[in-house]
Amino acid sequence: MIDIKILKNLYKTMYTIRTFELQCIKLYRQGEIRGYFHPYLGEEAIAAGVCAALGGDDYITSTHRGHGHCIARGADLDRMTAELLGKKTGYCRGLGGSMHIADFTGGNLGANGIVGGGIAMGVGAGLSCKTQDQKGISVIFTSDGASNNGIFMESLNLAAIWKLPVLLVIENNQYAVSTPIEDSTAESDLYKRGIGIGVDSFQVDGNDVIAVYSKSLEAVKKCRNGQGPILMEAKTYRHGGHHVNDPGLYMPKDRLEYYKSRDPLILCREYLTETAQVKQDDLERIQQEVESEMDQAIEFAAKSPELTLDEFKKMTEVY
Amino acid sequence: MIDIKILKNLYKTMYTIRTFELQCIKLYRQGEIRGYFHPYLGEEAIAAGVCAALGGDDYITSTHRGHGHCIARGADLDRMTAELLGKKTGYCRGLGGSMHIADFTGGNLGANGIVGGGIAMGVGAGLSCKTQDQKGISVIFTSDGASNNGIFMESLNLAAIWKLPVLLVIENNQYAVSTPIEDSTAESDLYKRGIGIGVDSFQVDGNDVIAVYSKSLEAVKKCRNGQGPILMEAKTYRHGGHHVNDPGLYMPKDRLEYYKSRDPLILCREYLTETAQVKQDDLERIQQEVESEMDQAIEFAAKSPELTLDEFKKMTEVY
Amino acid sequence: MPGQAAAVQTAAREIFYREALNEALRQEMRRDPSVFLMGEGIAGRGGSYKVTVGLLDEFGTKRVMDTPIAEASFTGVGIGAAITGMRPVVEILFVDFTMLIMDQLVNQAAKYHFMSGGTRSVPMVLRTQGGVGNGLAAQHSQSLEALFYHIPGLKLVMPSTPYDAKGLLAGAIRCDFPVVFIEHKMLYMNKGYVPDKEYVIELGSGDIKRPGRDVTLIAWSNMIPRSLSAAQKLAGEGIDVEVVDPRTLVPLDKKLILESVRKTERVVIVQEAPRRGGVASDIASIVQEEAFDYLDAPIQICAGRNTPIPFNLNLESISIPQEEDIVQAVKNVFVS
Amino acid sequence: MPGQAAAVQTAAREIFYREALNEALRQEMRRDPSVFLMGEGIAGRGGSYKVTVGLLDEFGTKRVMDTPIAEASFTGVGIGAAITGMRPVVEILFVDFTMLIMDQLVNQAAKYHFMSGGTRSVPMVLRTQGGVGNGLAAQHSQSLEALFYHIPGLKLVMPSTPYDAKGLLAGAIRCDFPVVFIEHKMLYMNKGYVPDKEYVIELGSGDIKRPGRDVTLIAWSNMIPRSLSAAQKLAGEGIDVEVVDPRTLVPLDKKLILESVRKTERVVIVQEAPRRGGVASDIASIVQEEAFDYLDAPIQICAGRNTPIPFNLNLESISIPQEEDIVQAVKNVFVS
Ligand SMILES: Cc1ncc(C[n+]2csc(CCOP(=O)(O)OP(=O)(O)O)c2C)c(N)n1
Ligand SMILES: Cc1ncc(C[n+]2csc(CCOP(=O)(O)OP(=O)(O)O)c2C)c(N)n1
Ligand SMILES: [Mg+2]
Ligand SMILES: [Mg+2]
Repeated sequence: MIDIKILKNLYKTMYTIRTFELQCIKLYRQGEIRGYFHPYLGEEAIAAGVCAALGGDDYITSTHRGHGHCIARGADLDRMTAELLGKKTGYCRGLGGSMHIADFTGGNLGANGIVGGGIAMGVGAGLSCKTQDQKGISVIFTSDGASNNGIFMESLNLAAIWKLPVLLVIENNQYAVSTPIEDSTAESDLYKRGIGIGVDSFQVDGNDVIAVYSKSLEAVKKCRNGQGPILMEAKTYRHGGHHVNDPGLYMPKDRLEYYKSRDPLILCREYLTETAQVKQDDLERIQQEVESEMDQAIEFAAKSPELTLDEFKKMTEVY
Repeated sequence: MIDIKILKNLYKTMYTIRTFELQCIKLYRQGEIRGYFHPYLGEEAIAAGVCAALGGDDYITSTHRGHGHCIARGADLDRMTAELLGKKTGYCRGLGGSMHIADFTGGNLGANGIVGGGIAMGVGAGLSCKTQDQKGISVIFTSDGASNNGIFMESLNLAAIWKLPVLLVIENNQYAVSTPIEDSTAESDLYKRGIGIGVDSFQVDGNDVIAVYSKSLEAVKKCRNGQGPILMEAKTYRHGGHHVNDPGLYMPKDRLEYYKSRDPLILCREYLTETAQVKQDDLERIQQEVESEMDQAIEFAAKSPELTLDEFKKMTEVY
Repeated sequence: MPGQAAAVQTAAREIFYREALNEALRQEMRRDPSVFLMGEGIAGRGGSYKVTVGLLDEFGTKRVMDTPIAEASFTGVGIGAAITGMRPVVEILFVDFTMLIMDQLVNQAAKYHFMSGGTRSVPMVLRTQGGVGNGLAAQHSQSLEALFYHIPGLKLVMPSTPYDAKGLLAGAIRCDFPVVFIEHKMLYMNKGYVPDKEYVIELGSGDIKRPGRDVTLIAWSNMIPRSLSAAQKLAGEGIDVEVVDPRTLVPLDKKLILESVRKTERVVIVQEAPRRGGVASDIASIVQEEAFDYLDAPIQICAGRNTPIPFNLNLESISIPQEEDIVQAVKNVFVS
Repeated sequence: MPGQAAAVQTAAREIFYREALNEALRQEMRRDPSVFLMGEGIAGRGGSYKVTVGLLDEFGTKRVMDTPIAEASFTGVGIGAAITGMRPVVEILFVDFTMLIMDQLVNQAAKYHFMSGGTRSVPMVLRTQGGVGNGLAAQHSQSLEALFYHIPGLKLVMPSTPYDAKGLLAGAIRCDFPVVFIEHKMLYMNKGYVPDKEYVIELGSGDIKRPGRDVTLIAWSNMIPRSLSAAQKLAGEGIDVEVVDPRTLVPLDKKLILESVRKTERVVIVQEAPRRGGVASDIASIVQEEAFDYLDAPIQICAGRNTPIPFNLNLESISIPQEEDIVQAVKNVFVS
């Protein structure tokens, strides 16, 4: 049985991601946030479960759907929100935005606007860990869509031949924008791709944070013991369209309903209250904490200045 | 039992490749042929066996080690030799050379200087066959080294989801220049990569032309029946260094000896004389035929003119 | 000259740039059964910018194909299909992602005709979309035409109006060589006159978007509407700007450009892409080489900054030429 | 100025360009344990052009790594390693193959510092090799520097001599930004003076390879030796050519170039790459913009043809500037 503090933290992380996304979507609709915004709604269990198994020396690389990973690695909501608003106090001083958010304190090397763009980079972080005898491992978050891009197999093969401490996580939400996985693969169990090149590979229920966490613990341990790389496919489903402006009408209603009934937050709450005997009150306290943190973050971000033209010029002189 | 005429032709094709390579290597050493030259020596059974299973409407794409494929698709030695000598009468008017030789009469869309460069193109030819209701299929020759490049898995996946009439042949000679396959893969049975993405995949002894031919017949039939794509891994070994100027000293002597003892021409000759009861004389007649054809080709090529500057300018105006 | 015809008839049928592209695709697909489309989300969804809407219904899944996120390979598939008798129009969602297909474009498509001794060519159109707009940040805002421009064997088209978009896309599809066709994300919703009927603009013919006497302003893609506004403003200040739109950068209508330069004797080139190593520099180098004695002042290049594009909207807008920058650049050629 | 120092001491220790590169790698690997090498066949085999010979023995497999043929991913690995504290020197066998890594270079490495708000950078060197030589044909003979030149965030170095090769490679390795370092296949066996001792040439400093009064000739990489021969020939005909080698194209030593131009008032730029959209055009655009009033004649660009490189040796050689073409180009600036 998992420690109760850990369980609560898993819930808190997921609730934070949920809250952050919902609040920021509001800001987006108000025109405060611009550009692309790909919500992590419905997939929270993956980032939360995987990152709970990590330590402070570990690296992650993230995707275009990266807010969840960033939060799960302990990012400061103030600076995240500020980044989404394009402010100087943001993680990237407002130059990156949602698709490029990075948080080096959390070992988060960044979201990526290129599907599959962070995979090789993550293998490189794993190489640093191994050859510089750093203590960490490298976790690469990636997606079903990215697994069809050449860089996926290339990179995993490099990690395999060099036996790097790398955990590659496919967030298989079964869609690339509107293209269902059945149209982009002939074998939709994506972990099998790892087996074909000699990588220890498995699948997990990506809506079940307890399962993700437990499997991640094992995988991370193996990576630390030099038994990496490992490929983990987490099956899940988006709670809506591809990005904020996509109504996602192509998603069959019944499947969406099914997955919403298996909302990772609901499943976790059930587990916490029923199996782990956590009190409803405790959970509500967590939720309130998160909500007020988020309110503060929005205030902080709104009040923050933008990078000035002079500062911008100074920073970019070097190019 | 395979028809005796086919058997003899298999031998003839292999002997032609062998002869062409040996004669052209001489020309290379005399300084008549320049640029890169990657001999197909030791791998003749693959091109010969696969192409014997093809028909006139079929396409192939080839590699940097492409003379064998070109010959096995029935290319004219005159024009091949002329191309290697950079002459106007060559298949590419002397502009392509060894690494870019193409022969459209033989459905050969070309050798390629980029490792893996012809794979996607070959899938495209397969797409033409399917959507234009052409009768052909597309055979892609590729290599162990290319299978580590992203384009390999990307392309095979496309062929798989679109169910294209594509036969992808990996010529696994266990080296990429000096890098042994053990250093570039964690799973050196490369056909398993196909299984991971839902492609019908198998391995064959690439030095046994009878085996290659038989397996190819089946695979080609499946492709024609809409059961493609198919991945065939043919294991083999080079008879020398990577290119003409590479002594290949890194190749362990005993392994090289082993593979030379299994020289595809020797194995085939044994099969022909012992199992198929072909007379030694018949084989010798074939060899003489080939040799005189090659002598003529060299003469033709040597006598041929080069493209003039004016012709060159005229052709390239369009760029 | 089609551009002038267009100007006359602006009162007539006006449609969006994206609709004009759609019409061109439909026109060519009806005409020639070997034309087909490939790309991400272009079939049922009709494409991220709605350019391919309705084509699946008319032409079916064999001719309007959705692809996985596998840009390099599906571009290569297009090349192979083109060599074997088809006319693919391959869509890459953002020009930024063409960086994934450079080997296929540069080493395969561009060189195929040449390497095969002129025997076969690759009649493929690579449709893509670029430029700055709405905070899409560094990996979704680039203007990368200079990279294609430099590669012998590629044609390069960048239409600025709905009229040109339709005619040039048809021209690109009929071209026997690989064409990189770059649309601009901020132009899709621009409206303009487009004839209902079939027409084709041949690659290599530029267009005078605004005749003028005092200075030749060369621009393309989304810098055309911006330059036209600047020209209007300058007209109020007594400077009569001739706005030349090459429309296709390869082949480049040098004749049109040089004629204008010989008339005005002053040149401004406006480019959204970063200044360093852009197409503007090359056009400048041609003009100074071929019309040196006509030039009264140095050619002014008004271009994007040498930085990636920032997410922040204010900084984004100062990263590329705005109307006032263009006005200033034009004034500069009269100062020196 | 190191180039002049070099000229004085040519009698001293002479080594090959490829050996000079090897010395730089060894020097930097000894100095800084975070420097490591990756590439195809660079370890045991010592690289296709023997640049990395002996380094495996001294530094072991952790620091001299052979890779599969997986250019995009191992470049990405280099980027990730660079961000997390290492200094990778990644080798791509031919610049032609960099087309496979453009996404990693352009969208990741070049933009990382910027997109992270200046927080982290990518101190990686991408060593590669380009240019025409010995019939390697269209996919192994390109000069693609213009593509990197245009991308903000990349540095670009193209040494022409053994002396520069050593100093600049050391400078590139110490640079905190991604550097594309392009060697030339025909220079590896050139010999020249190279000090035994450690030295570093900072990126951004050009070099006068031959002082002269009459005309400024700007060239780089393998066009330097060829231009120097041409200059010598021209000296016999009374034309005193100043040969300026920027050595690094980004950053570009504009000051050195403009000083020379203001002195000679005539400019020839020699480039092996195709004429259209090359770096020469950009340098010309800068010169005409910043030294317009000094120019007595149009800037002459002597460049490669706008075609892929043919296999046939005679056609290969007419595809890029030869000594006589350079001589002619210089004479042209005195005619008009
Ligand atoms: C290389 C590349 N191609 C296309 C895109 C456009 N795009 C952005 S997200 C997306 C779908 C991604 O699907 P998937 O990889 O499964 O991730 P998900 O959005 O489902 O999390 C696409 C096609 C891109 N950003 N990068
Ligand atoms: C993309 C690319 N990378 C590197 C090379 C240089 N190169 C030419 S052949 C070769 C080895 C190829 O090995 P393999 O793919 O197994 O084919 P083989 O030579 O064994 O037939 C290499 C690395 C290339 N031509 N293209
Ligand atoms: Mg998905
Ligand atoms: Mg091999």
